[in-house]
Amino acid sequence: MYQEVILDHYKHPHGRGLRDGDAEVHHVNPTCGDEITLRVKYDGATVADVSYEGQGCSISQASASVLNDLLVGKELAEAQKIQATFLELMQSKGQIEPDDAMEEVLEDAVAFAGVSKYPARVKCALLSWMAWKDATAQALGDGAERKTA
Amino acid sequence: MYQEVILDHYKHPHGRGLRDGDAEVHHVNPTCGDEITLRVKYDGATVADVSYEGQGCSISQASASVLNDLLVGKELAEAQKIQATFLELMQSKGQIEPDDAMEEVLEDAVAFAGVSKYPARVKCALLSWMAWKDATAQALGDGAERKTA
Amino acid sequence: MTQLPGLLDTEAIRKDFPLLDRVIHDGKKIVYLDNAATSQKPRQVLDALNAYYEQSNANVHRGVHVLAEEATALYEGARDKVAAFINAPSRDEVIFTKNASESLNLVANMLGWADEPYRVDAETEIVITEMEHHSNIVPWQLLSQRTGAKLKWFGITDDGRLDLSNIDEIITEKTKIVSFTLVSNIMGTINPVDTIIRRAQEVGALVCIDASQAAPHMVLDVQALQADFVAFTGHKMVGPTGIGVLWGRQELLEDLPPFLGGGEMIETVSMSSSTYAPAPHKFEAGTPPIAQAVGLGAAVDYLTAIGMDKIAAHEHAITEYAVKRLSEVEGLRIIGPTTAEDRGATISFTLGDIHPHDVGQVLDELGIAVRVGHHCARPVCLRYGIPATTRASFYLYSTPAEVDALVEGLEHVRNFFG
Amino acid sequence: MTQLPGLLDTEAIRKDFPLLDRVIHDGKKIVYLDNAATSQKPRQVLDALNAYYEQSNANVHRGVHVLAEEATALYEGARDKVAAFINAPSRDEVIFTKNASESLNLVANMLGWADEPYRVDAETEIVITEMEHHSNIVPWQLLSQRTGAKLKWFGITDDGRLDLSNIDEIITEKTKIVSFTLVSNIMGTINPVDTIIRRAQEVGALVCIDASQAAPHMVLDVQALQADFVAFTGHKMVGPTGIGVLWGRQELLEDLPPFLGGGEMIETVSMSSSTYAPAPHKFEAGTPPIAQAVGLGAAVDYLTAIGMDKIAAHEHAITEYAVKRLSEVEGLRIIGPTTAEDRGATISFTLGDIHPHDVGQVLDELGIAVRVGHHCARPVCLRYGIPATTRASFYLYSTPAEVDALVEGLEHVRNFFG
Ligand SMILES: Cc1ncc(COP(=O)(O)O)c(C=O)c1O
Ligand SMILES: Cc1ncc(COP(=O)(O)O)c(C=O)c1O
Repeated sequence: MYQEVILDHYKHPHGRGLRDGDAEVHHVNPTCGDEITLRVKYDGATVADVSYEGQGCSISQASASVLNDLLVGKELAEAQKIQATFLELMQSKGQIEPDDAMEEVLEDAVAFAGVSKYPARVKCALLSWMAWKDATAQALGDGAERKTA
Repeated sequence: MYQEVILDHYKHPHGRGLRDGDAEVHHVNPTCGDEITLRVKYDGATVADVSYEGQGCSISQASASVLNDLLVGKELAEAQKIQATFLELMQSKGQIEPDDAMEEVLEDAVAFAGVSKYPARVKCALLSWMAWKDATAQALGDGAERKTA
Repeated sequence: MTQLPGLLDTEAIRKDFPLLDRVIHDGKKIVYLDNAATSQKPRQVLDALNAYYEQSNANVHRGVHVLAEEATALYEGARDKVAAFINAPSRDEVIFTKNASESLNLVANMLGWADEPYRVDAETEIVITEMEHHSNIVPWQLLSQRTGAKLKWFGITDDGRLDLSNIDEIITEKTKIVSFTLVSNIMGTINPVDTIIRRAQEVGALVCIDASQAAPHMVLDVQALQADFVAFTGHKMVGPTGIGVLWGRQELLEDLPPFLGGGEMIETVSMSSSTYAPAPHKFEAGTPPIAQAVGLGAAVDYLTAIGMDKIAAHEHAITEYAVKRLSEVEGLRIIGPTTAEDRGATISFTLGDIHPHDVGQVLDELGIAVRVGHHCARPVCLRYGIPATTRASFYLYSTPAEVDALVEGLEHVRNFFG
Repeated sequence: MTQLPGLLDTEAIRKDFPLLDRVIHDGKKIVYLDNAATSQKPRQVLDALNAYYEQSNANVHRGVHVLAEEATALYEGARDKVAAFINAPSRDEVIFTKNASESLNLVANMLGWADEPYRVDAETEIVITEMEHHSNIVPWQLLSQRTGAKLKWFGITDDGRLDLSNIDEIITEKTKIVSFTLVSNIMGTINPVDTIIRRAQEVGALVCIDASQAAPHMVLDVQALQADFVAFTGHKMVGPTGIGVLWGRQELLEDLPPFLGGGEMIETVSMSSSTYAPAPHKFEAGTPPIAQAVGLGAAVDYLTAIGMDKIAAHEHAITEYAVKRLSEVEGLRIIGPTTAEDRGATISFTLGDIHPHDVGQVLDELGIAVRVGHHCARPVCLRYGIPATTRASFYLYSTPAEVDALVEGLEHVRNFFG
């Protein structure tokens, strides 16, 4: 499961650190103690920034870094599509072999396909993504869905 | 376990029926519903009578009949010895093969040796004997032990 | 050999059950008619247990090593199987316990510690029936003693049915919970769930169904039943000992407080306070009966492959035959329904004046295993003024020849003590 | 191969445990170092389970047929074995539960519903420690919430020992019960029972010992311990899942009220009231984990044949070696006692900044099974300000070569994430 890409993001996280934002959330995975504090900044419907601080395993750290790469600069609708696709992949229990279409959407994040085979680690990979969804709902109000999975 | 002797006592119980006594007890085996009402009459230290009424299985009924045979007319000390010997036999889990000495004490009651192999039935065989012990303690006061096993 | 319509291929089925080849008392092959007490286990269930222990044994949840992942998948997979078996709307509604008794105590305790609107207290009433197994009586007596709630019950008619004539007085606006058995473990009676549930819903009472004698023998569909809780036990349905099930409606399980506290049932713990995991884990404290759940999953697979409707039909045919044959035995009186209508394959009876202990013992000497006593349903014996009954209970592997053996055995008993 | 004084003949012992031959991840033989979570099972225990199900399976007690007699003798025979294993004064003091968690909840609930002088209520105090498994925390938190009793606890020192410096303020005249673990499941610490018991006896408090991590690994003598209750669990001591034990002093078990109600635990039942059987049956509602008790009996036979003192010596040698080797790993910090004195063969550690999940996962890929997380002892992690630990735990079949494999694996982990 430790793809080179994942290790790279873990060792050299992108966009780490807390910067100015419209909303901040703090998410915890109680079973393993992984934590993340995440802020989103919107410029209209564009994801202007996603900044974060956290502690946890390589999977949760790398996943936050990948998220930053993928979502910053995207339109909200596009970002939500990426989030949904990542969620789908992670919940696939190793059953989805990412195809070209998925790779186009997820880029580096397809490296997490292997993680989906490990139920205990799926939550780690999703931590920052759930935090982003939640923060977005707070920043933009009820227009974006609020529910976290 | 159904020795001819046991069946005989069951079909033709000796001394059954309630007669005049010094003390009366009512014992129940809650797990199977066997019941006995038993009275003892003493003439000094001599067991003058043991009378009883009850309902229950052949083992509990035959055992009361055998008790009546064995104990009526005996001196208390002798009767207690018989009771103790019967108790020992019944708690032997089929490990005691009654010898001549035991047969001399227990007479017909050695037929119950086979019952001791069946834990669920030992209580049936002992019901009247425990009742007798209890009634005797009541009739004679603390001189005879009170504890029932 | 007697052929009845609806019988299963018992010759094939019996090959799966090693114990049915057991020989006792110098060469007598066992005739096992004590299925209401516990069932025998097929090779498939034993294989599942052995495979679990030999290849995948580990503690479940929270582990990242292969064995822990496998054990968790097997354990949670068993939950999926049980959920499908009872047609549960969600797998999260299936709680594993150690037996049906724990399941029923769990319901009683959840309601005792609940907040409104569920809370059972001195102002409220609990309803059970005179036909219950002690495991569906004592928990409610304890709850009633400890909360002051009033315990009420339905009586039984002369022919072994629930007497619902006064249902509106028994189930009232004060009733918080109605708990009753779907099938009587002593008389085999199948109870009219609909009538009771309709009245309970009218007054807003919760309904708990003891399906211990139903789950092994018929299609059990918790959605069709419309109850709030359904309890049953693994060992009676070709599963291992040490595992029971409580199904409960999700909203209730979310709202109700936990019962046993410990590992696995928490979300987060500090010395001063804890929060709880969502159901079903909230109600599963400590290392669960992992191997036993896996075994129950295999049991459910086994029963499903044969088909619960086919098993029910088989048992109905056997019951019809047994009721007919038994009523030919002189002095035999069936305690409970005397026809095969609305009854399961559990038949209690008395035989003249002969005490059930003697009946059972002599049958045993012939190799026939029946149960004697009050069958943990003493109020039924009290109701009929008898100390005990002899009970023969059949299952998917029972044959008409075994009914014949029982009837012959009873004739022998009559002669022996006659 | 490394030879240490006091080692058992692990080559012979390992042949008894089928799972230890398990091969994972393309040909890596498993190195099972998750024994504090659960132990593997020897062939002898699996054989006992199979023999029970294939030859003697029946419901226990009250039956007059051969199978019921056999099953009862096997089940009650297991009680005799467990009683002998812990040197209980009487077999009737041994209660079978489903796991240690149920045993601990049983104690908490007995005391909550008890009459004086045992009753825990708003005027009284409960004492535990910061080192407990959640299963010895949450039941007492629940009891405290439900009765108003105050919950107090002993803290932990920097080197993983109980801080008893303020024992006289923690255990006071108000204390009704002191419940603590004999061996920590996260740090391996062996606690000073005598000191705590002496103080508890001074103030007349009852003492409950959680021996879940002790019973598998050392001689456990309940008379020598002088506690009032001792709880442990079968699956950690080469027994099956689904079975636990509570030992309690006879007078207490006689005086204290029942917890779960149902079949088997009664003396007589009528609709309006019931009386209870004497202990241990009073506390065993419903069909017990029969096969699992039989399996635990076989486990106890297995351990006894090897000798608990020999097992303790073996584990001590392994621990000494492991502590030494682990401290050679750069960046590794042991959480808990850093020598082999007064500690068991369970060693928790952190490795630099590498998250335990990553440590565990990479070890798993090498075939090494350790546990990572808070090990159901989250207050210990909070105490040391860490989210989780990696825990390696050894048992009678563990070898120095497995310690070496772990150390090599950790070097690999360091390089991998370095
Ligand atoms: C110290 C300690 N206490 C209690 C328990 C709970 O045991 P079980 O999960 O079998 O109930 C455990 C193990 O999980 C333990 O290590
Ligand atoms: C109707 C009924 N309810 C409850 C039980 C209790 O089941 P268990 O003994 O497995 O807890 C039984 C069986 O013993 C039963 O027949």
